[in-house]
Amino acid sequence: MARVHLDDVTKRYEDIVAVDEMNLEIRDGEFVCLVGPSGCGKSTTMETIAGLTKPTEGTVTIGETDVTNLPPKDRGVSMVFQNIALFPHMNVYENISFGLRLRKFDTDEIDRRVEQASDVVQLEGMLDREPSELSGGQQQRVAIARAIVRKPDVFLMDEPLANLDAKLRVHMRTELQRLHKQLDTTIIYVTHDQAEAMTMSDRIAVINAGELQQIDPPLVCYNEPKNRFVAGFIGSPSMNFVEGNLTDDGLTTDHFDLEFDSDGLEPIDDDVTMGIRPEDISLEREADSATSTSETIEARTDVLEPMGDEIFIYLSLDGASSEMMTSNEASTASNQLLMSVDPDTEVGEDESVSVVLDRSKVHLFETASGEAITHGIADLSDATPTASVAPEAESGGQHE
Amino acid sequence: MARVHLDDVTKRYEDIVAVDEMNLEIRDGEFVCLVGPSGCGKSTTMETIAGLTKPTEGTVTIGETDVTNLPPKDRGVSMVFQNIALFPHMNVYENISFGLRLRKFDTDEIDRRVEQASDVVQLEGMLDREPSELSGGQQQRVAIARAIVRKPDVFLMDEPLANLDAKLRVHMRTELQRLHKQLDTTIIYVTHDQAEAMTMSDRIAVINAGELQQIDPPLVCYNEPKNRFVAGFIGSPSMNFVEGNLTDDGLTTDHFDLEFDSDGLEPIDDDVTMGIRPEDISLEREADSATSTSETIEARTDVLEPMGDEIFIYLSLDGASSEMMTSNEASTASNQLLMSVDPDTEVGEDESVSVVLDRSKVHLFETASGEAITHGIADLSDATPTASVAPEAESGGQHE
Amino acid sequence: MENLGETGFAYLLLTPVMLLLGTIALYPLLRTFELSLYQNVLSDPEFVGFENYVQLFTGGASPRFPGSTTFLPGVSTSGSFPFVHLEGLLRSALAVTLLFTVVSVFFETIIGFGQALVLDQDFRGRRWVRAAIIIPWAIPIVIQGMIFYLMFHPSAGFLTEPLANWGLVAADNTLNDPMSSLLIVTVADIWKTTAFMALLILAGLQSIDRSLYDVAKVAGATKWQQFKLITFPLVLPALGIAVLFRTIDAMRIYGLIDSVSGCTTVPSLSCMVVATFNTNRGLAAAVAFVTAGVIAIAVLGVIYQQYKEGF
Amino acid sequence: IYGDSTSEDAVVWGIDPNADEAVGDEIIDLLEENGADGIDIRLQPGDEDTDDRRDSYTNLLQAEETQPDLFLMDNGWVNVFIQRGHIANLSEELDDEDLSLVEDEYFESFTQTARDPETGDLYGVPIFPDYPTMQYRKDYAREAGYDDDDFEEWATEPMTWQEWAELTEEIVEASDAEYGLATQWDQYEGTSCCTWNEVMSSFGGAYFGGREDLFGPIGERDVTVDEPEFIEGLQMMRTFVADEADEHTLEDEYPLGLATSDITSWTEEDAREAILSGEAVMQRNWPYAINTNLESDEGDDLTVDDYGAMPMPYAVTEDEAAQPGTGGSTSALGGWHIVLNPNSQNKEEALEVIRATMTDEFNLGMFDLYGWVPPKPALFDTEDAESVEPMGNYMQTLRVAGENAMPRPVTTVWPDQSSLISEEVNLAVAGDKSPEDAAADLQDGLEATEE
Amino acid sequence: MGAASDSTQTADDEMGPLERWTHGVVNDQEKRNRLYKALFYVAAAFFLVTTLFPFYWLLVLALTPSVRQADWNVSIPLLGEVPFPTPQGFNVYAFVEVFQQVPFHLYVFNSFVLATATTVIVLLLASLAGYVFGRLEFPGRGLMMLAILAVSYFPPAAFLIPLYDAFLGNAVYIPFLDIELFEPPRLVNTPGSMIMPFSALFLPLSIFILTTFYSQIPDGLEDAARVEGTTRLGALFRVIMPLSAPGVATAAVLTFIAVYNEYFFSSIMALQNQPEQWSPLVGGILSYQTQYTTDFNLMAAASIVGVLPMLIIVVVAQEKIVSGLTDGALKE
Ligand SMILES: Nc1ncnc2c1ncn2[C@@H]1O[C@H](COP(=O)(O)OP(=O)(O)OP(=O)(O)O)[C@@H](O)[C@H]1O
Ligand SMILES: Nc1ncnc2c1ncn2[C@@H]1O[C@H](COP(=O)(O)OP(=O)(O)OP(=O)(O)O)[C@@H](O)[C@H]1O
Ligand SMILES: [Mg+2]
Ligand SMILES: [Mg+2]
Repeated sequence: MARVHLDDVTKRYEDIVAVDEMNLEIRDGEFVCLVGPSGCGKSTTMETIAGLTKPTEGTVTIGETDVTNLPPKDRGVSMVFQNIALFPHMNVYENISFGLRLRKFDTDEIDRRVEQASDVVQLEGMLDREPSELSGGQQQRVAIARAIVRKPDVFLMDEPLANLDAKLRVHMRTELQRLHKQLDTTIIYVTHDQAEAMTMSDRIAVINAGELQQIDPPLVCYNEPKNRFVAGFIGSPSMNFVEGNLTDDGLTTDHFDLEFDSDGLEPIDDDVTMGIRPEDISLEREADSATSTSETIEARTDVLEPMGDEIFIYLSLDGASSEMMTSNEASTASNQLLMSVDPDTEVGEDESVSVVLDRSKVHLFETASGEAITHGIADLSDATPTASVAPEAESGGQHE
Repeated sequence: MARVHLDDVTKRYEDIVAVDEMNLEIRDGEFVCLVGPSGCGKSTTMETIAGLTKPTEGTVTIGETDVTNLPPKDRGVSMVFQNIALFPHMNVYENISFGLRLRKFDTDEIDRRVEQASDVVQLEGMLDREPSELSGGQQQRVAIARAIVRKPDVFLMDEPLANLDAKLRVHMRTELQRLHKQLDTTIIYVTHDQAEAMTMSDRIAVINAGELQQIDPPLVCYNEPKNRFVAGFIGSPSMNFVEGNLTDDGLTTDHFDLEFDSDGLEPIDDDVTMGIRPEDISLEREADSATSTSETIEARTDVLEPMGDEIFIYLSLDGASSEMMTSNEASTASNQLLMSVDPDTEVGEDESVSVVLDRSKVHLFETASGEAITHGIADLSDATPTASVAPEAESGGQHE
Repeated sequence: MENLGETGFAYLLLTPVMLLLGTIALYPLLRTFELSLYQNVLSDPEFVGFENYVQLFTGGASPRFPGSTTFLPGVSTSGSFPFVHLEGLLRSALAVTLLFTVVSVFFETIIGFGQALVLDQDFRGRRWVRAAIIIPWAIPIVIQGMIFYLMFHPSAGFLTEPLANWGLVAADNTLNDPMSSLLIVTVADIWKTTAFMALLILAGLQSIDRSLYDVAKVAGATKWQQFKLITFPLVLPALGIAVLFRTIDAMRIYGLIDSVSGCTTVPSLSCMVVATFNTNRGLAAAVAFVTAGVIAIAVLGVIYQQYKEGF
Repeated sequence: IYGDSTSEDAVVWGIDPNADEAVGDEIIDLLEENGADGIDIRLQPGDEDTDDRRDSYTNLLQAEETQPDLFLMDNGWVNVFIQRGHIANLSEELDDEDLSLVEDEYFESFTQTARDPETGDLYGVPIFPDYPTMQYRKDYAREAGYDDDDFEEWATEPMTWQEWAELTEEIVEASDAEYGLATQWDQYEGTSCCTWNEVMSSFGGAYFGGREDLFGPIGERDVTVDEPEFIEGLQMMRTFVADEADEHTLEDEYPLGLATSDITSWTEEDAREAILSGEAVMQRNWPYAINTNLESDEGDDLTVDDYGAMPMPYAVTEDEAAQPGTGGSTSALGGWHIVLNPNSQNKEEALEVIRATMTDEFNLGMFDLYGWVPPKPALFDTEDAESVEPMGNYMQTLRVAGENAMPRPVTTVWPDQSSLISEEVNLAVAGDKSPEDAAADLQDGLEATEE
Repeated sequence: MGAASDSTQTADDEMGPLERWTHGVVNDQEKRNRLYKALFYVAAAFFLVTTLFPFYWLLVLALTPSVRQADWNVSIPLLGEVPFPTPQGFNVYAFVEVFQQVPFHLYVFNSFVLATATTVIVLLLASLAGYVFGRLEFPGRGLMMLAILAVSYFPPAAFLIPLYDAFLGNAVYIPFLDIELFEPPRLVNTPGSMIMPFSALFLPLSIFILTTFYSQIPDGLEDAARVEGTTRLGALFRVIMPLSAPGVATAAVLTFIAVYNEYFFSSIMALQNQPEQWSPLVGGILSYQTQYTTDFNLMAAASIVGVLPMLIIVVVAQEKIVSGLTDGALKE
């Protein structure tokens, strides 16, 4: 029930800038996920909002009040801490009811609320256990219950579900969403789980090295990442990147070319990086004719990783299967592509395959700055694709 | 480099049985993931192997030695703890090198190994920070580095990647796999991340309420779950379950029937539950003719959840969109199905659709015991499917 | 109140402490310091500046100390090695105080640590053992003094003879013999105040996060290594406090000496303060300040250690 | 909670704890019988250690406490309290009648210690003078063949130390006694003011060159400690204590081991009990010890027949004495006065109590009860005193002792000097230091205090 | 050394018994555990004997009617006469007599009031200071800690006279200037005149103890409490203090006992050794020692009686406070 606004917030620890001139406007009732690499400043941002850390510079506003100098208790926020931080000297009931008891709720109300909250997190019957007698996930659930029991204006949740199993996590997600709707609270949520960020949030804020990269609805971040960092960070497995040069006729890389009309694009120079998500690459033979497929690219399959509901295929563009190749690493090397296919697709390891890209899903970024140039080249192309591929170039391509 | 064998291990805390007659045989050099709901006894199992907890009953064998009464230090194991537990009075370097210093490695060797390990977890340049100056993810990485630096026979890792972002997690997975190959160690790994379990492990051990449910290679667990618990637990989003009755001609549910020859099946009674994964349901109009599709089922789309690389569609079988419907909950209600489709599929909310199931992916379980009866009814059916559906039955179906 | 900022908040919280210490400690100390600049305070006060201090260090004050005691040991230089000789060490308040402090604090630390380790274990009857180990600390000094005084009392005691046979104490006039008395006082002090150490160290031990031991065990630490690498460094702050305050306390020893043997036999610094109090109040005040100075120097090391640990 | 103390109206008298324990109730009775009836009198025992008692009285009076109303004060301290204005001027408080009684009837020299030296005003009324004697076990002496005739002679004729030592040795050998002499030789005031002072004087020695200079002026008198007579006295005492002869003992003149070496940590009560229990033949002690030992039902249930007293032995006569006014049998002059708290809320009653203490009946009664020697020469010499049981039997000895009393040299620096003296003297006798060194060190130390 | 007996004979043939035993200890976990156990019990027993022996001696003294005549030797076969005190007689009457002479209950009451009040004040103030020094960063921190510590450098006598003067009701002057500040009320013979100096003098120790312990509580817990709605002070009393229970209890016990045993100030501030003047228990005991210096059995009996309340506190309260609260300590 309150807008949260960070205005030019910077937090510096001696030599480290944990948060760097962050401007973040979170609307009343919004559900925003903060994502970003480990150590990028998410927790610090949360602490700044909660009032646990005074920003070195900048102001924090909650609702209409400048709370920069207000103590946490007067900010109307509740928080789930990344490190859980249960009070070891209180049992589960006391932990959950702590905030209510501070506010002198009457016992019946406290009991009712604690019961409700412990139902939500499925901790019934554990109310009189000590924290040391709980499993990791159970502890985390207590922490969540402690936060939700108070029904504040703003929820801050720092990886609240990290220790829960998939099933429970799904359940908790649902409950949090339900809570969000019921209470109409503003929720700021840190997660490393892409699915969580995608399904729960109204908007995702991507942070890198203390700087806000993009804040947009999940699908916008997914489909129209503002820069290469966001593109690579959102989506799992990660987007494939191939470096190349922009010509008037399209893109040239060491291993293949893409033709399109680059007139409308205005990169600072010709060095561009192409990005394509694994699911936007398909085997030529299975390609959906409806989508605007690109030129055919010849490659060899390297490792196959069956995931149950899909299979990851690691493609080597130069035909060489890199020594000591480990699956998840593939997408980071410039001469390799990762694609995902249906689980029943019949393909073996070390086979020659022809693949095509979905031209509407091809992203281009300035190599130097990482800024996005365009998302989708389908509309740029003047004609249907013609095969003009340069398969199996020598080795090369080790640009970094 | 050592086999780990739990023989009838039980661990009881006062009134709670944390581990219940666990028999677990982990082969030399194997990578096994323990998965299971929060509080099911995974951490306790790990502690029993490490020697931090004496089993109430049963024996633990590592290599050829009965280690039940051996102290942890003589078991040749190293462990990443779920609660991280860094030494607060040591900086990162000292934390990582702790085990080596105990063993009086010489300084050069220690330096070399610490550098190597900190490279693996990407902590370069943070070696002289204090734990309190690290972010949650950074702390976890220190904990991992502390474990891997020692190169023991058996690695125990209790949710080592829970606090890491997707990208780093992928990286760490790779590194752990590389380590596994290089050192040929036995790794026992607790995770809540399905992708982790699926991609990394040789076998997955599914635990529920202290009891081992199934231990098998990932795809076996995924495709041939031993019981309804495993079926529901493995895979995200979870498998859909619909209760019904087994007749001679197949399966009858409140909303649809499936025809097949049930002669060969031997359930204890006629109450069976059908299970089908979201990705094994497809729109009739898009169904791949190659797969053996089932009878058509009429349904209404309810909520659509675009995930970027796929869309989750919540189907309501009885046409009623349940009030306060929240997406992730759908798959648990018997009158609803969750399906996943390609992101470019054109389908709106609240539309009538016809869907088909992949008969080869239909699972049947005894409702009472949850035991699996069969996986795939394609081979059982005597003929090609004929539509004999009972679409839009009244309401009903609220069996639980 | 909380938006004062860290510094303002800190000073606000310290106000009551500072008020109390200001009135009850600082004010009297200033008055006493003033006193130390006078002589003949009781009969006919005369401002003499730092004369009292000068006399302390030049030996001029010794006649006003009880008996033959002095502040500094006598120093003589002679040809034989080591060329500088200290004389009358056991007559010197400074030397006796330092000697007593070093020996008693050393043994108290060692034994106290041992006791704390024992008490940190879980075993049946622990509460009784704990009570037994702590109870000497609960003994008033006058009783403690009496216990040891009577052990060596010529007519009531039983220890003089056997200990004299071992050459530990003088056989005759034991409690008037400086060496024997110092030994007895030291042992009595160790007996009593070891509990102080044990209690503080025990508290430190109990505050250690038990999961750290799990980590250490799996990392391969033996019991000794767990102690050296986890237990010891983590109780070090508590141990430091204990040693710091024991050192300070030991350097102010008075009551025990007074009740076991007497200030002329075992002349500690505090003894000199009390002994000159009713005769030479200015000198007493000066000795008090010098004592504080000596203590400040003596605990520098410990303070530095604590400072590094982050106080 | 302690607001309304019931003892507010009572007259409280701060008194010696041993006396209180032994005869506290009787003292009150005695006071009441002699004019203080109707007054609620309470005795408040102080520390046994007189120095501590003095310190606590100093605090009380400095704090202007209203109680105790009366104090029993050592003649050695009264002067200090007078100087500080801490005690009431009885010349103003008492009637002329009472004042002249003090003037006329009391031992004047003793009363003098209760007067302001400058104005001559009276601040305390003497309760009892105290003269130590050498007390001995007649029963043991009889075993050595001595009889009442001998005892009678000993009672008034001082012996030389040599004679006395031989005699004592003889008795020890003839009896169950373990050793001959019990005395006080701890490091405390009693050794410097009294026990050693007596021995030193009997050897013709003095701290500050004879009687004249006892009370100063400080700095203008000689310190006469490093002198042959002083050293010889120490050597004699050392000989008594030593087990074996060495260069510091005078084994040719005096027997070795006549005293127990324990005396180096003994004070009055230790010695008293030693003779009571039959360990020792002789003890040097104050008169109270006679009374207490004879009344005691502990130890060897002693009677007058078993217990004698003699004046302190001596080494040289007054004529031979090196320091003027010393030599011959010497008893340290002790004694106590009663003084009034100027802040007392019950002054009238308190003065009544003082008056009661001035009655002959009280003086004799206390002599009887506890051996407090009457402060009036008239009582001292009368039949009345001699008829008191058991103390009357020792009157002759006490008189001799009183005639040979030696005051302690109390000046403002005496406390410093006292502890120095007792330490050196104790160490010398205990054998921890040679008498020569002790005397030399003491000479230096005392000179430094005299500056 | 019977531990060696169950090791197999063949392998151990060349080794001496000690070597064999060491070998066993080094290699056999069970034996090692047994060794630890044994060492542990030896240590515990040693500590017990050494701490308790003086009390035994006290008891012997109290029960022996005539200490002076006692013979402390006992004969032990082989060793002959060994000096070891045993009660010579059994005079329980000493304990009765002690009570007849001194109103112990009043003294004990005084001591409890003084000790409790001081402990409460000290814990409160030291908690504030400990929080500030342990958990806040601010300029002047080190210096102020040193200043507080410096208070404890001075012999108590250095404080005595000015305080005594002031508590007598004499005017307080600015040092060196002779300017009269005000005239305080007369506090001698009241609890205030003792509690105030005790609090000031015992404060530094508690501040340092609590600083140490408070600084070790993870920030996260305080953060959690603050977000939940406490002020920083609220977090101090609700979270930090309970979590530092061992330290707080230790500070409390040390302060309480120190006050209970204090005599230097109380003997001056309670002008006479009377329970009505708030003289503490030590005063009561001391009145035995100082008044009747040779009644050893009475002295000993008085001491035992005086120690008993402490013993009860130590046994009951100590256990309750320290281990009762340590359940909350940072054990996982
Ligand atoms: N010390 C203890 N005392 C009592 N019960 C305990 C204790 N430790 C664990 N338990 C209980 O034992 C069960 C198993 O705990 P365990 O920590 O093994 O779970 P887990 O599988 O690791 O769960 P999670 O995924 O949440 O970490 C839980 O129900 C837990 O509450
Ligand atoms: N007290 C501190 N002192 C110094 N540096 C700190 C401190 N706290 C955090 N940092 C640093 O600030 C940066 C941001 O930390 P923060 O905890 O906000 O990261 P995060 O985004 O939450 O990371 P994670 O996902 O790993 O939890 C990190 O590099 C961290 O090392
Ligand atoms: Mg974080
Ligand atoms: Mg766990």
